[in-house]
Amino acid sequence: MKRLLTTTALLAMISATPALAQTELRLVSGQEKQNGAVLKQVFEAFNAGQEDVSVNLELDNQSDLDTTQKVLADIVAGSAPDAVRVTGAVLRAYVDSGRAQPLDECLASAPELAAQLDKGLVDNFRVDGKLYAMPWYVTLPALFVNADAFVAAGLDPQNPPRNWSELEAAAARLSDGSGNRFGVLMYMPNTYVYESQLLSSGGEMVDGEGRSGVASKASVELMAFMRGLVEKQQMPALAPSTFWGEASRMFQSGEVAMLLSSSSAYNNVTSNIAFDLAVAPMPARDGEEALTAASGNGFVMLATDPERQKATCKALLSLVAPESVAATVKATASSPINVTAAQTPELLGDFYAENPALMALNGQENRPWYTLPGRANNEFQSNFGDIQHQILTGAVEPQEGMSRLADIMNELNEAQ
Amino acid sequence: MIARNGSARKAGPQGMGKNPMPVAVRNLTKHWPGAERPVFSSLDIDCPAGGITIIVGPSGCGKTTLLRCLSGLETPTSGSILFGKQDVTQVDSQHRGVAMVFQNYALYPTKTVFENIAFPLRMARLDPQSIRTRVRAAAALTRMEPYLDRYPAQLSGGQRQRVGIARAIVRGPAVLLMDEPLSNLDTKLRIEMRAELGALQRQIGSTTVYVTHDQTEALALADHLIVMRDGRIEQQGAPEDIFTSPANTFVADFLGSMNLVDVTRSEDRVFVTSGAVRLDGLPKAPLSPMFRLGFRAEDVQLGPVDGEKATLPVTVRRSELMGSERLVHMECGGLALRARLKEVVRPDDRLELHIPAGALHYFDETGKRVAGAV
Amino acid sequence: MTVSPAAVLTPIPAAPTGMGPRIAPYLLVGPLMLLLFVFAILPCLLTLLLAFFDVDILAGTIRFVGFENFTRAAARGEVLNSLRVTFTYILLTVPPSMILGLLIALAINSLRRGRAIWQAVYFLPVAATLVAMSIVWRWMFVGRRGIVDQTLGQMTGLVDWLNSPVLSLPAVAIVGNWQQIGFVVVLYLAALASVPRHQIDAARVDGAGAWHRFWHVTWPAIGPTTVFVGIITSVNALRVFDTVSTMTGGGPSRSSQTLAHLMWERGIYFFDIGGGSVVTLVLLALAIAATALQRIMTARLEKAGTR
Amino acid sequence: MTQSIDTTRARLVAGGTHLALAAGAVFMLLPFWLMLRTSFTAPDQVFAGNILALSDFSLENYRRVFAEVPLLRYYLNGIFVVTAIFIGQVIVCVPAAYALSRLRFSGREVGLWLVLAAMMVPYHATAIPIYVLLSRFGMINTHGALILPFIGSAFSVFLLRQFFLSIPQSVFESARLDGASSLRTLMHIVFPMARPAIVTFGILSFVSHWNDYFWPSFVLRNDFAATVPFGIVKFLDQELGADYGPQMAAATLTVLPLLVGFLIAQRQLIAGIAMTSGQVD
Repeated sequence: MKRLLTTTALLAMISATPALAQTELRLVSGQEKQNGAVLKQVFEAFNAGQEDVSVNLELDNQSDLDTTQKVLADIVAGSAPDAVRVTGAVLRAYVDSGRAQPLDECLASAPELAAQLDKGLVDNFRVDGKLYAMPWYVTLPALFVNADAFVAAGLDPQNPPRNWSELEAAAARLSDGSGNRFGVLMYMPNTYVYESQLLSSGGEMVDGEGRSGVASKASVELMAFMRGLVEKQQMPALAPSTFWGEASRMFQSGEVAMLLSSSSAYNNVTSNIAFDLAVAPMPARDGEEALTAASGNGFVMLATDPERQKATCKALLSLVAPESVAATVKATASSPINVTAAQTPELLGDFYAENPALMALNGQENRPWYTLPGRANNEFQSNFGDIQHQILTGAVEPQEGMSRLADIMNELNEAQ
Repeated sequence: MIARNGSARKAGPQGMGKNPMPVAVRNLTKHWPGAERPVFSSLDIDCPAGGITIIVGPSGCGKTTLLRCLSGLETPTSGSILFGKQDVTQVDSQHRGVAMVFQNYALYPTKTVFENIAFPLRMARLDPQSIRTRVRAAAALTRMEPYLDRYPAQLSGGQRQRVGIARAIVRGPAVLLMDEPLSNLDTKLRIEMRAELGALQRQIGSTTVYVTHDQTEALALADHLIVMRDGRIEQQGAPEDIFTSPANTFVADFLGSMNLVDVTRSEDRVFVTSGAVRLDGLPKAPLSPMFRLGFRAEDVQLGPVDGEKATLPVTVRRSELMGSERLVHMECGGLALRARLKEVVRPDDRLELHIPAGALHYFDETGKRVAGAV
Repeated sequence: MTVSPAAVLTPIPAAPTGMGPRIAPYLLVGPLMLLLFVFAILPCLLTLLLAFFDVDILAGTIRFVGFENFTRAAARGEVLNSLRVTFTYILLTVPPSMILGLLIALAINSLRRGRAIWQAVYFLPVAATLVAMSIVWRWMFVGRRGIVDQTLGQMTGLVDWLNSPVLSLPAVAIVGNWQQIGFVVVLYLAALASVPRHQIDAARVDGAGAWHRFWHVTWPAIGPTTVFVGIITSVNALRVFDTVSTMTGGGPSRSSQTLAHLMWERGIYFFDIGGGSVVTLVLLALAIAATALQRIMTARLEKAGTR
Repeated sequence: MTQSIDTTRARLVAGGTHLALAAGAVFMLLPFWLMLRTSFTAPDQVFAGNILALSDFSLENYRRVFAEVPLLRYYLNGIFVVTAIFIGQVIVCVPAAYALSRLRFSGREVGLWLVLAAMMVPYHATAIPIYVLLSRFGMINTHGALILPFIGSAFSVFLLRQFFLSIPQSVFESARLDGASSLRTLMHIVFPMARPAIVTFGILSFVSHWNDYFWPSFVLRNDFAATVPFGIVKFLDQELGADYGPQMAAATLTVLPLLVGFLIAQRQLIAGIAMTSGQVD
């Protein structure tokens, strides 16, 4: 008995020893091109600012999905990272599997900081009321406008369209009608823009009972509106697979005059164009208030050991510190999580004063981007992309296509 | 050729420093798994020590497989192989003391002639000095000394086979195996190399087993001749004996293409079976009602013949000049016959052929030689 | 004074051999088999096994579901679609690569000058980085502005390839051909170089026309290469993924989704490991069938080779 | 008279052949021209004007590649990885191919099937299990992860086997009768003879692993062991579209060493594929 006690004491001492030394955390993030530099800057500052935790940031320039794959393999191999950066597209997968560790306590441990955060934006990272990802930034839809093309078409770039009729009218003047120049591109192969439009038309992704709302009247009319633009050669119908490369290319090369995308595309677009750019909030259906889907970018904590969780929490909190948020917003044109940062002149105040358009973007009413639970979201998004493309190219009628999508959505939801 | 080489002539007693041993095969059978028939079965062969044993037969008769069993490259299904008194059936080929010359030379393309010849010595971990001495000796015997630095691709076919032979003899093999070594060479070279090979073998004195499908090569080189067909031995013995008294029509035809005539005896007269042509003479002919008469083209005479003889009436069909004599194709009762004649004959000439009694061979209906008919 | 050469050649005993000839082959193939087992066979078996399970890697749960993955896959119909696409892709790449490759090789072989240059030109794509080249090609196929639409499209009316359910697979196949033709050309050039010159000359003397010379002399001589090329190109076609992924992502609406891509989409993109394993199973069955076919086709050639 | 007609005809035929080959060459080379053209065009001009013509020469893309990508490290990693794979393949595949084609032993047929089947397996199918395995041995993000899975190359074995089958069996039998064990036959006969085939699969192996992106991107976490195609993907963004200029510059820098190498080694490659064993009949 005595021996057992001694042994336990020894063990306790040994296991306590590492806590005295520095805890090294492994954090993983993809999309290096989009936000790697600022992330590195944030954690370098964190590492320099204290001694007991050191963040080892692994960046790669792959899609979040590829990064998730690696994390999955790491989990199988028993070497999961302490935290991984995710977008809304994969957050549910982590949450529903029970891997994502809640961060409410973590946030509560820094009440001063927590008080500075934009409650609405932070809600983007909650599932069933619990915070499952440390918010880093949120992007909202933005209408990118080729100001030169506007001027050439006799339009005012400072007065971009605010609703569908204005959008269509502008698109008609910006298109050459022969399929070489298009007025607008207002969809994505995933539901991000679609959902924003749907919400702004009074529609819902799911109703109160969890049934799909994509076959609703509002949804079908939205699809019919977009298909009309395609038929009139005012909008190109891009295949889902080539969409991402093509959409930017067409806008950058002047083939599309208006691009409805995410504000995070801002820096990429501005660095590769030879014309003047204007930015505006998302146009909504006539007579409706714009309500957009928000794409959140945050860190899921995977660490399970309490000590490591504590260290991870400490590191993740540094993401929402005013200085970090200021740097992030400048690098990604996203919405500021930290209200204090937005109001402090030397952080973001002056920046917004110089870029009022970005400020306007951040003011859009928003809701978290709907994702299917568990592992189903990617399959749903992929089906959405295919069906949307079929509708736009005229292969399928809007009503028929959206009904089929609703069936698929319900089935996937049930299977989870 | 080698006989003209001064140093070679002084080689002295055959197989100097060696003690050649006989090679024997007892009740040997090789049956590929899954094959319908065995390649050969129950073979018994005796190859004289220090001599050349030639196994001859048409392709597919099993002679090459037999040779490969001797080399150890194939394992026989049953039976045993004896080198001298030692049973080597289960001995690995490296330890049998055999060397082999291949039809396609099987030289190492990335090595020089010197290294090709030296290879067996290097494998035996001989010292460099001995290797040089031996390679030079083997090259001298095969007249390849000037080419030691060349690569096989830079040599003619004959030269390549000399390298193959040099490589085979360099280790002083107790048993030398040759698998159609001259088949890939053109006619003139083949005759030349044949002579050389015979002389060379006498000098080195290894017991040699030589496989060929060429009967002239077999007759020219063999100390001991084995004729094979379909996995069976048709006849074995001294080449002269086999040539003069072939055991059956196959051997008779295979070695020196014998004219064969089916003959029917009715009462006191004999006819060519196919054409009812009456034959005169036929000394010592068997008394059976049906038998076969055989004679070689070179034994045919037109002029008067002393002593007992057989006579055949024939019609000339064609005549080919072959230097001092002609190969005449003729017909007798619908049968095609050949004769080597000095006389000039023309197509459609009707002639009487005479064959001396000593040149007549008789076989029974199954093709077996009729005893005592000589 | 001179020692007779024959006298020098006394018998020498063979050196003891280190390794028994019975174990040697196993020692030689052992490392390969071990590596193949660890890095190819075992993972495959594992994947196959998973076709009968519902695996949630994130949650760390695994549940035996019997044939449920199969019935679901059948209900979705995507495997059948991908089979059709894969076979179409094989048809669109194997015969064209082989025929064009042979024609180009014959053309280059018939020249006296400039052979090295043409050889290099046609081999270039083989050495190119496919990731980068797929991007370039995607760009060439881009609707309206791309080179293909501006040239070929103007002439034939076939435009916007990557966006078309009919033309997206041919577009991928064109890149597949572009990438591998150079390799086929080089293989055929090598084979043509070893066709016995005297046989062709003999045929020429016999008055055989170009076609007959090719059919009766050249074609039989390059037979083994044709089998080899057929295998390589078929293997490439069965495995095609990179170009599909970069150029069309299998779309639009799965019209260019090969089995390899479907396997990736199901197993990795949709986190449906069991469903992905079902596709892998189909793909492996195809691979084994192809292997059997090739063994039968080459059995004769090899029998000739072992003797 | 007929002679000169024949010569004229031959010249016409040769001219026509060159013309046809040139037409095909346009198809083969066009993507390379686009790559080069884009890499030398200023980023904001990439989509402007006629994409066939080089409108606006600029080294900006290369400057960015050199600034943002540790190219030297990538090149060294690439050379190291490719060389290690090649050496490993020679050590493992040559003996195995020799045994599988020229030695008789029970299980040979099974071995052959394994090789052929492994050759047909799409390697995306096996990626995750291999990843987990490598991870268990702590090899993720190491050079070993890029090398080990490719040493047992079924394709190399297949190629080498074809080569060995073209060499007469008698050469190997001869070696055996000359007293060489299987191992010494391998060292003294097989390796020297297989050199042309080794060069061939070496080049193919070099090309495919030098250019491979999928596997390195799967098992690497950072630049530590990264190979050259990483430079291309640094400028690729899934959602924002690619930065074509620097991407094409990186692609050019990836392909360039290979092209130069190919032009130098061309003759050897063709000779190797011809599988000439020097054994003339």
